[in-house]
Amino acid sequence: MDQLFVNLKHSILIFAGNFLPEWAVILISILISVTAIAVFGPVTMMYLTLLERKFVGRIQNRFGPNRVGKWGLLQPLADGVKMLTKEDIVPKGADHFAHFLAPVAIVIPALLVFAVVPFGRNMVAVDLSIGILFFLALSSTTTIWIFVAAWASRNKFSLLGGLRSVAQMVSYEIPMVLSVVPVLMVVGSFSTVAIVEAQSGWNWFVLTPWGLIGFVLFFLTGVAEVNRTPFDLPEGESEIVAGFHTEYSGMKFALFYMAEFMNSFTISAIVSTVYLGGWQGPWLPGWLWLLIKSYALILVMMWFRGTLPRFRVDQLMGFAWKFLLPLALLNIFAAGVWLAFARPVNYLLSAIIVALALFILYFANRPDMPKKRVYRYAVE
Amino acid sequence: MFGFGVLKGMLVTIQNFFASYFSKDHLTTVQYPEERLSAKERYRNFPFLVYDQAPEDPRCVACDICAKECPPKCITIVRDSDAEGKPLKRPKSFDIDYSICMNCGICEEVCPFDAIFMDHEFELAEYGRFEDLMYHKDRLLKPNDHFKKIRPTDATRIDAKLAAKTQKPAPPVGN
Amino acid sequence: MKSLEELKQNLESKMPGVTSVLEEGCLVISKNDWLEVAKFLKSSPLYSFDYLSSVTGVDYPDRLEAVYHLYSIEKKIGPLTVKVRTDRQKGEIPSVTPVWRSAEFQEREAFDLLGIHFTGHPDLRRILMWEGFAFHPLRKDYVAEND
Amino acid sequence: MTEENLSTLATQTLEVSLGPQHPSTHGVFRMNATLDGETIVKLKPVMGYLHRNHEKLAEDMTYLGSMPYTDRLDYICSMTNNFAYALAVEKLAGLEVPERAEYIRIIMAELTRLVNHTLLIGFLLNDLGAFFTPVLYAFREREKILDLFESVSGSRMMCNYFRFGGVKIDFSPGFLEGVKSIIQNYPKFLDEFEKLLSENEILMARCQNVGVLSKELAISAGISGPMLRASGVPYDIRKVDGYSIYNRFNFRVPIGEVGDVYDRYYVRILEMRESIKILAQAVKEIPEGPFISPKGAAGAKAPRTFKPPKGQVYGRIEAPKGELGFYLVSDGSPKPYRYHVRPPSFINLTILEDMCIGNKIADAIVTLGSVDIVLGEVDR
Repeated sequence: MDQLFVNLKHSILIFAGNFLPEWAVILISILISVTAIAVFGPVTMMYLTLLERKFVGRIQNRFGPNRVGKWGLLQPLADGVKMLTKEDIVPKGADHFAHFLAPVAIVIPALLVFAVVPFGRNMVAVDLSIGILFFLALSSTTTIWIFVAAWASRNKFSLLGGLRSVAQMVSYEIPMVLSVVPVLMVVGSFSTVAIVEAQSGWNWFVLTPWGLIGFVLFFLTGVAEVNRTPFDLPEGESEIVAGFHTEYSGMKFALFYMAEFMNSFTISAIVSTVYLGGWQGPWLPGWLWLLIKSYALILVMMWFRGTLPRFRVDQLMGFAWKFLLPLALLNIFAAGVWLAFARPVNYLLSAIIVALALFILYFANRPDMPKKRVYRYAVE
Repeated sequence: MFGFGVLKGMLVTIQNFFASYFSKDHLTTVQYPEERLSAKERYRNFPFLVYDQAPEDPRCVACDICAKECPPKCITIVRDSDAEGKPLKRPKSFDIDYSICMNCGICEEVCPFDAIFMDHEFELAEYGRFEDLMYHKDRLLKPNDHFKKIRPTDATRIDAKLAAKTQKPAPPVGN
Repeated sequence: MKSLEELKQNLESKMPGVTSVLEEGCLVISKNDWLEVAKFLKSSPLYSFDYLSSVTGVDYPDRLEAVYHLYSIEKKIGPLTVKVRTDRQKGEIPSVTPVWRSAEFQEREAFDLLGIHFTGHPDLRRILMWEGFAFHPLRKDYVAEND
Repeated sequence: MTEENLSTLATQTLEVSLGPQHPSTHGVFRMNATLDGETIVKLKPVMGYLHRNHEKLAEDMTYLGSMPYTDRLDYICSMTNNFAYALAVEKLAGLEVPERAEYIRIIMAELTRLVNHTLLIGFLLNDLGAFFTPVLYAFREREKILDLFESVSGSRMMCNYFRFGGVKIDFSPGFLEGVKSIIQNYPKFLDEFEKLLSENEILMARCQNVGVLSKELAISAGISGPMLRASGVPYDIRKVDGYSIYNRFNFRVPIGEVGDVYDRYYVRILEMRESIKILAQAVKEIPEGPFISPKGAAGAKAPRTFKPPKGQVYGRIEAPKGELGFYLVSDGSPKPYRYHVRPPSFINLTILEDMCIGNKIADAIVTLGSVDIVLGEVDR
């Protein structure tokens, strides 16, 4: 079961091999991987939208969509048709080329990152030796296209949204990179496959003290990278109408929507690869383990969406620079200590360092934390 | 800054998530066309005219009080008159413009002859706003047992009152 | 309310030039010394009417009238109704927005719907109707054009 | 960059109209904001989009004819609008109200206060960015109360239930049990709501010290209701005027200190708990007896014959949004000569600009949410 898809592809290649030349077989193998991702990407996106609407619906004590198809399963198709047939309005003063380019260009990094995700044992599209670097570099390009979209649609609200997204991405990029550094130090290689192999047999990185903090950091900054609640300022619906994609409708809006959901899937897949041991796991096949872990993380993102209000711009920045960044640096130090000492002592030492770091940062940020208040009643 | 308050809040939402599968109070959606909520007895939607035996002689005597008292002025009545032009105690035409009526129930209150009541019918979508929603007398008239079906307590009280009135001889006013 | 008459005496004793008339429970003040009376009512330690609850414009056949309802929060004194009258054509009443900030929107509404010009109001514009509307709809002689 | 050479940068302010079509202006309301980056420099509220000239209509109708129109003033609390209008006309005409009717009115008014405050907090969280979850919890609880209103008055929101001298009709069977179950279950819901919101750090950070309103400015600007009490002024018209039979109930008046958005939010939660106390006492002590005085019943049966004596009256009550007053001038005819409504949310907007200047655009939306305006009442 574990190597199901690998054997499938292998048999196809053998079958194609006996009547096609060598180079054609290689081409077909690449094509199979590419079509697998090109199909898997949008399908996950469609069914993530449905999962989100059903999950948040149930949180709010109501059914999610259940009219189209048995439990609303055909709802994504209906949304797709709606998006295709909706009129695609371009504002008069907009810069037509940039307005058209932004949604198209934002989907490219979202799809490219799938190449690096190790879905199962030797089921990774391209085993890059710089996998994580590739992922981090691509995920920071989305900022450019969000700003291009905001600038091109010549609308004050989207301009505000675009500027917010630039500020947010810049200040969350650094803690994100720094929170992955401990794993790279321990594993010694950027390749995602190597990272997962290093976590074989239950010593997932999340079970180490520095790994826990690194996991929380990487996940939070990942949520900020994807502009989801509580960091969804670029498209703050209640403040700036719909942020950078105010002036988009029809298929262009669907592309933004697709990019957001594919990014949130890849972020959770990479987080589970780096910290939760990728396809490592007892009994079930590898690729199933990765799907379970990343869907669990996506459900946490949706759980955030159903509960938390939004940050304000300055609080968002303050949280990144004054809390996440120093914590990430201290976490690297803790990982270093963990590496330097022998087995039982290093867990203790790095745990102490991490606890100390949290303690210091908590009290350092104490002044601008909101205080609880006591209310009194009027005396007649 | 992320303290326990946020986690407590998330605990509440996840509890609601699981509660929605078990307790009825946590999943209050009614699937409208398939399941329907039963209308409460005093629910009032648009008015309708009541007739006892035949639609030709409704209880309404065209006294025009409800038309005068209606705040948005959406009732227009024309009194009927027999062959040689003597006015009769019967409306020739009784129009209520459902697109203006705000179902406030004042016509039901002020009607001295218990002729007009508020209905429970709410699926009244039409294509034309002006001609289709202007209800004429024929569409307004409904039998008394429809009134008994939707509002039993008021119906019994009014029927008793009317029955008592018919026992003692009706005042000799021309009819 | 202690009593209106006593307030009237207090008023006349403090400000000799003021002529005020008591009319079915309201204090009628002439419009040119209404601003001083307002300042007195707010600042006097005896009454300290610091809460202007409502300003209403009323259109009578022979005059336009602005009715003020004043309360005192510290002394929990009940409504003092003050009426200020002006003629219907060129209705001018000194605005009390500098004394009580709550009059700002309500005076703008009285101007918008009844056409009472409040001199000294920081920003006297129409508040409910659109700028180009040339009539004052709440006047008795206003006939709505059936557009 | 010290202050001086900052000024060499020629910055331009952005004129944004948070216009009538905006997701969180609680109706058709517009704020012309001049922004310097994200902070607000100038903010001019523009209203009148929903102006129906309710006061001109009332001059052409009998006194009872305007009662259904008062439902449409503040369309969330129709019962308290009726209450204020009925009180004013009873004062004008000198009508007596029987005991049972007084208790019915108190129960309806306090139930409406619960509906209004719950809904407001839900929509305030919507402005903060929580994706509809608090609003839907609020709607779930509000439905129970609206079902009670429908079973008594015939309509959920447009109740038209009060008459001069009492109420239109007595309780329907099973109404008191419904109120008792509300009294029993509502505190549990409020605890759940507080657990979700009150200690939520993001909400505290977003709401504390935002839109601060000083005590003196609140009094001079004629602010009334929870906004006034949140600024520390112990002024509740139910206690000050003691209208109807509020003196028989013991309940406390919560006050805040700072007068910011968080105080307004928390004062409303405490007020709801006090309303439940009043409901409990009212349901226990409600006597049997007539629900309308004979004179009032005759007036309701034939509104044309109801002619209050010549004169004028100003009646006010503590509506959930603040002091709702009616100024009526009667010339002895069945139609009022002048009918003026003193709307709390219209006057509470006077100092919206003072509270928003210097804050961010997100705070302006939250401050507007905490002022609790309903456009039906603002524009009349």
